[in-house]
Amino acid sequence: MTVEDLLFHSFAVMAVLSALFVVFNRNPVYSALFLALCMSVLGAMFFTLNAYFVAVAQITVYAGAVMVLFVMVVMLFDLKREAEEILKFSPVTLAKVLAAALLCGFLVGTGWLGVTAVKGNLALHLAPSATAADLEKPIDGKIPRMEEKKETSPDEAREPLAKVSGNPDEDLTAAEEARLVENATVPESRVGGGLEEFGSTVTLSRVLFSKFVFAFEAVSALLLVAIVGAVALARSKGGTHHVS
Amino acid sequence: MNPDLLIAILLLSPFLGFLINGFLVKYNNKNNLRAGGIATAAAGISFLCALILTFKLMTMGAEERAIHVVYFNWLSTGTLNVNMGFNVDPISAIMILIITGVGSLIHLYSVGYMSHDAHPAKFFSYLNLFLFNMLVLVLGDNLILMFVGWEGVGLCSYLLIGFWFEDPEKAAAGMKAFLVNRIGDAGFLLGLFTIFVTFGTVEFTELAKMTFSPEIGAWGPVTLATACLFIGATGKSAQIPLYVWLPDAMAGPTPVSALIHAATMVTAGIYMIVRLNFMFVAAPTTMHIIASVGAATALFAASIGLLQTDIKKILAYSTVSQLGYMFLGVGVGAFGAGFFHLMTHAFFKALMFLGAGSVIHGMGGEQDITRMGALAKKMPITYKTFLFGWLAIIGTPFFSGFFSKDEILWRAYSSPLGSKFLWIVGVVAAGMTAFYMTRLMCLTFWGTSRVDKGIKVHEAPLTMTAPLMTLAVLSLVGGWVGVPHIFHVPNLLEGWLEHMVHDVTAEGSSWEEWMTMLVSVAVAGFAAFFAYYLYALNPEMPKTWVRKAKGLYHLIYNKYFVDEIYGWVFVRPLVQLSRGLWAYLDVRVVDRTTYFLSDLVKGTGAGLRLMVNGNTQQYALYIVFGVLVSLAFIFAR
Amino acid sequence: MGDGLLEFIVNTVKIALIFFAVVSTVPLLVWVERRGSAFMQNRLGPNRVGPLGLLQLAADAVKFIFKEPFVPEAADKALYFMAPALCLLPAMLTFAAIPLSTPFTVGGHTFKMQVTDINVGIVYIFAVASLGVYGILVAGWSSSNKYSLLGALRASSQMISYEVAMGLSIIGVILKYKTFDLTKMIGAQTGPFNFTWQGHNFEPLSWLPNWGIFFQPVAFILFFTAGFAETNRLPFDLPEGEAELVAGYHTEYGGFKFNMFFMGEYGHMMTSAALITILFFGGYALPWAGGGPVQVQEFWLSHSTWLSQTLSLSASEAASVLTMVTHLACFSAKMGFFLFVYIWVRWTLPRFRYDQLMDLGWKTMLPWSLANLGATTALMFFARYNPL
Amino acid sequence: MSPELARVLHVSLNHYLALSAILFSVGVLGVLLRKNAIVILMSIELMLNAVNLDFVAFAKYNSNIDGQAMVFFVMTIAAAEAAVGLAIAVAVFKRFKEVNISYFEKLKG
Repeated sequence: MTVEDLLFHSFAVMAVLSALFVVFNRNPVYSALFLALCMSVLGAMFFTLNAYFVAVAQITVYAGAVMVLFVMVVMLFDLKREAEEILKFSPVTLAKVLAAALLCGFLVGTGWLGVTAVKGNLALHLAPSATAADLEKPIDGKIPRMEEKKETSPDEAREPLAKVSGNPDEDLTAAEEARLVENATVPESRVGGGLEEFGSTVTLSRVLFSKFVFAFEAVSALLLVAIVGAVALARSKGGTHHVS
Repeated sequence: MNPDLLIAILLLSPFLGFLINGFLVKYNNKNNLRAGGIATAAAGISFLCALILTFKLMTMGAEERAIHVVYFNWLSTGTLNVNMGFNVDPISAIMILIITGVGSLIHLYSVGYMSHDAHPAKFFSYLNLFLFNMLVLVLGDNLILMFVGWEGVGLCSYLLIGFWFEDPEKAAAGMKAFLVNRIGDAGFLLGLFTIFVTFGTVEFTELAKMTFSPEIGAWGPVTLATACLFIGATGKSAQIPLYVWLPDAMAGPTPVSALIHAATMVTAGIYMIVRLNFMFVAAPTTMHIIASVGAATALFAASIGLLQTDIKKILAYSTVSQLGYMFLGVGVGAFGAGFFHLMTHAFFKALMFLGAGSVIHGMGGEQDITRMGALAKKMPITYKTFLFGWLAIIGTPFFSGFFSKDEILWRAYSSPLGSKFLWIVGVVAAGMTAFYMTRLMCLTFWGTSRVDKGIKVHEAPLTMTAPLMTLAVLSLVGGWVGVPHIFHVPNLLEGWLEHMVHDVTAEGSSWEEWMTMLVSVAVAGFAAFFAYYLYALNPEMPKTWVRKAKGLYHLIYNKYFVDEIYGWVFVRPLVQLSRGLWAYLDVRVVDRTTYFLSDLVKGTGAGLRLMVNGNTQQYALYIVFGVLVSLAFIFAR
Repeated sequence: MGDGLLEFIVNTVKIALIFFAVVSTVPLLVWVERRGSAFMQNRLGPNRVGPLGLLQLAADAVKFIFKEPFVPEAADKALYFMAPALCLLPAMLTFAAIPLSTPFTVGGHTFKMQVTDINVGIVYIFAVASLGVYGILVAGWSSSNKYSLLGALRASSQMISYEVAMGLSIIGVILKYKTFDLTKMIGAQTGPFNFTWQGHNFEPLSWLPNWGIFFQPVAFILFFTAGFAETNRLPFDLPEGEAELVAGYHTEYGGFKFNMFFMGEYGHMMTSAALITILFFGGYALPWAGGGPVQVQEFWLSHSTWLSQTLSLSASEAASVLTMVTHLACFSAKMGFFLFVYIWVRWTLPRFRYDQLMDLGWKTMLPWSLANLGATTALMFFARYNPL
Repeated sequence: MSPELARVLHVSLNHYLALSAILFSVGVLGVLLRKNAIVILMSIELMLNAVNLDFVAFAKYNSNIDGQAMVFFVMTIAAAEAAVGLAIAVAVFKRFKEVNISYFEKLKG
């Protein structure tokens, strides 16, 4: 139980709670505010994931702009507390709740098993979770593949690649090179903790303006279109201030 | 100028003319001079290109006389690989000269002829389209492309025959032509398939490279292919049994009859056979069939022609019989001769059609020769030019028709594929030709005038007479390129074609050739004089004869009731059968099945419609269900 | 773990310090504002309580605390109480990222004069500042008073509009320094005025400090102006334009809650002043100090024996401490100046009309910032690549 | 604490995935249950955020920066979607003085 874990769990609890409030609070204003809170918490979580710029962008764009928009709209409409129950009992409601619950279960399940099912995924062995504390422990076969993964010391971790082809070291470095070339990450990023340079704005922007430059442009065009569309939709005949 | 550009212009200028007149149809209909000018210019341009190309060919050595251009790969599926390629060689060179040359003359003529018509632009656009398709037909370097042109000219002929479609008869005539042609085209396609399956290619040059050993027996692949192709030819070139459409095709405007149904399109069959001569010589059976069909058609059509009274009908039947001659020629392995006759016939028959056209024009639409007579004074130019045509077709020595016809007859007599019998048939047909042509002359230009008082006969304008004169000259000198050897002057045409066509060498001494020539000339001369005696000197005699032999007269006058027979044997049963199918099979089985299916679909839709009730959140729920199912699938694996 | 614990404690202390620093600067500023305004308007201002009326601040504080905390009947209680905190929080958080001075070392431990050294500092500040809108919106809405709501909407829309221009103007500066890190920015502004063109370094006016304002004058003007709008101060204090809306979004607030809004506003003011200092005026770096902090460190190394003896520190540690103090003083001086400018402007310029405000924001400042951005990009491009 | 608990609590990629899964499902629930169009939009934003979390987590644990790049695109799309969605909501509000999702049934063809 390290500081990171503590942070994660507290953040997680906050995020989930605020999300639940968003959905189950009958007052739209509260929903919006809680959503802003949830987003900010996620932004903080991004900081712990070394995604500094993304985190900041998350807070600026979502919490700072989008949600403000929501809040303003809600306040302008002056939407009061909704009269009808959110969870009034009916078969349809039941079906909806069940569906959502099932979805959650499935997603979590696929999350736990699916990740480990990914073949040749170096990340599993690089994950900082493989600390000595866990390595001593005996394994109960709860989630076998996870356990395997946890057992492997960094050297064994190379095995999957080694299996693929001959000499582990060379191949690993080769794969390394390949990954670095296409991901513009720096070698330290391999070693669990030392992600200082990784996720820095430079690397991010490099990839954003080289590999994804077309997507970038396309999205900007989309944004423009959305703005024009929004204005066209929202304004009423007699100018923007006249309410028909 | 490099050849591929030339050929492109040659092909595309008529097409462009078609587009212009086609898109500006409303605008150009008001002014037939504009429309005609555009069309004629287009034709003229491509004629110039044709001339240049021919000169290019002449400058080349005799062996490699061919310009082959490939623009792009048109379609390639599996082993079939068709290029958009065009091939100018001696054969197609002559063809394009005829097509564009005679074509542009006829365009010029039409400017005058259609002056009173309401839709000149439509007419000229069709005419240009026809030129384009015909050029594609003759220039295409493979069978597929040729077939495209083949269909294209069929379409244009349909459109032009039914040009005055307000008159149901004419529309029907167009349809008849189209349908009859379809039968032939089916044969053509079968032949095409056979060739492709057998030799794996449809390129003429590829096929020419192969060596064909003459096939004995009926059902060798080559025989089959050539036979099928010949069926196509009978359709397009109006041979027995598919000739019936051509006489009706005279419903179209006269220039059309001249261009399409005398000079160019109907000769497509001959052209195709000449083009593939190397293959046809390898199939003796087919050659026999062709020769006999040709001879039979020549005789049969000529005999019908004897008693027709519609000037265009007479010319139509004469065309059929002349085409029969050509087939007789190629049938006995005299491809050169057949092709030669094609050329000369193009000249004089076009001339005569145009002359007839100007007569009709002058007579204000009158076509019955029994209502004419003594027009020589009224329209001198037409008369003089028509005279040239007459002399040429009856085979007056040193006129174009004389050389080509006698070449064919001599080959029919002498070639190993031919026989005395075929020759006799040919001679008799020649005699008949002479007879009915002279009859036409007598009743139209000579004798006493039987013209109604109301009709104001006038000579045609210059735009119409100029082409007449040009063609008159051509039908005189046109034959001098193929003078037989016995005159000891070089036979230019033979030399021009020698590397392209492989004639079956005729054996026979020169006195035999003199003899045949004299015989045919004598027969023709006698027949002509007889006709002149009957119809010019004492016109009462034919009537008495008709009274004597009524049955025969009616039989021939009604064209041996061929159309009626076809109607009874093929058309009616077909109509009955299809009516029965409609009444029982279609209504009872097909319709019910489809109704059932549609009801099924409707019912399901009505059921599912309840799901789509506009409640967006329910839609979202469906999405979630979908996701769940797919996740479950992943999970289960 | 020992280190971890120490770090934890140190950070806590830092946070507390910064908070109290800001909070306790506010009364001082208030005093300056009142005295300054009086001075400008040629009157005396508060001068009874204590010397120069300084104790007036304490009196105000007491008054604020002991006022009766009333709540409007129709108000949404929870949000009504949350709003002031929401308003104060971002101000504090932004201030947490500002490097006040060079780090110093005591007992082998190095302490940064900054709560957290975020390597995207400037962007972080913007992000957090953009959260300031919530406080105002919530305050305006929760107190269920139409003037409050109108004020809140005005405030938020105004802040959003000016954030755009502000951010764009900053981008030019970021391009110049090629970093988001405020400390690095300050480092880039040390030494005399110089620039690199086509690989050659030029130093035309060696007596000028190497400050951002000389490279980005337009950006400075834009940022400075936008700063007023961001802090809702005159001439852009439309949200609390007492003429039309009683007091804007905090009409219904009294006592300490109002005070918190007040602090929030001043906190914003201090942050923007600090930012101006850092971005355009070399931050804590002493001007004309040659190589900047390093130079100062060397100077103190030779002049810090007295301190090292009194506190029994190693020479280098003492030097670092003194360096820190020097730079802190320098920073405070610069920042103080800009705070004064804020007050000065408030008592000098009249208030805008709302449409004028929006026009200024969207039709004047946005285009100018865009133009500035384009020009900067072009200049930097040609500074590096020779098109010829 | 017991070693199992320690291991389960020890943060790894899976934890992030689980968290984002939960958030996502909550968003779905909101979309399914709420009648207020604006709140539904909020729920959609929530789902998008869950996805963002996934992206960033993957980016870190695969040490592949592309994930973070993706987040930007998601954000942009989310912003555009919010703008248009709210505009529609405004239009609906002007018409019905309420933004109940059931009014969208009127769009049914």
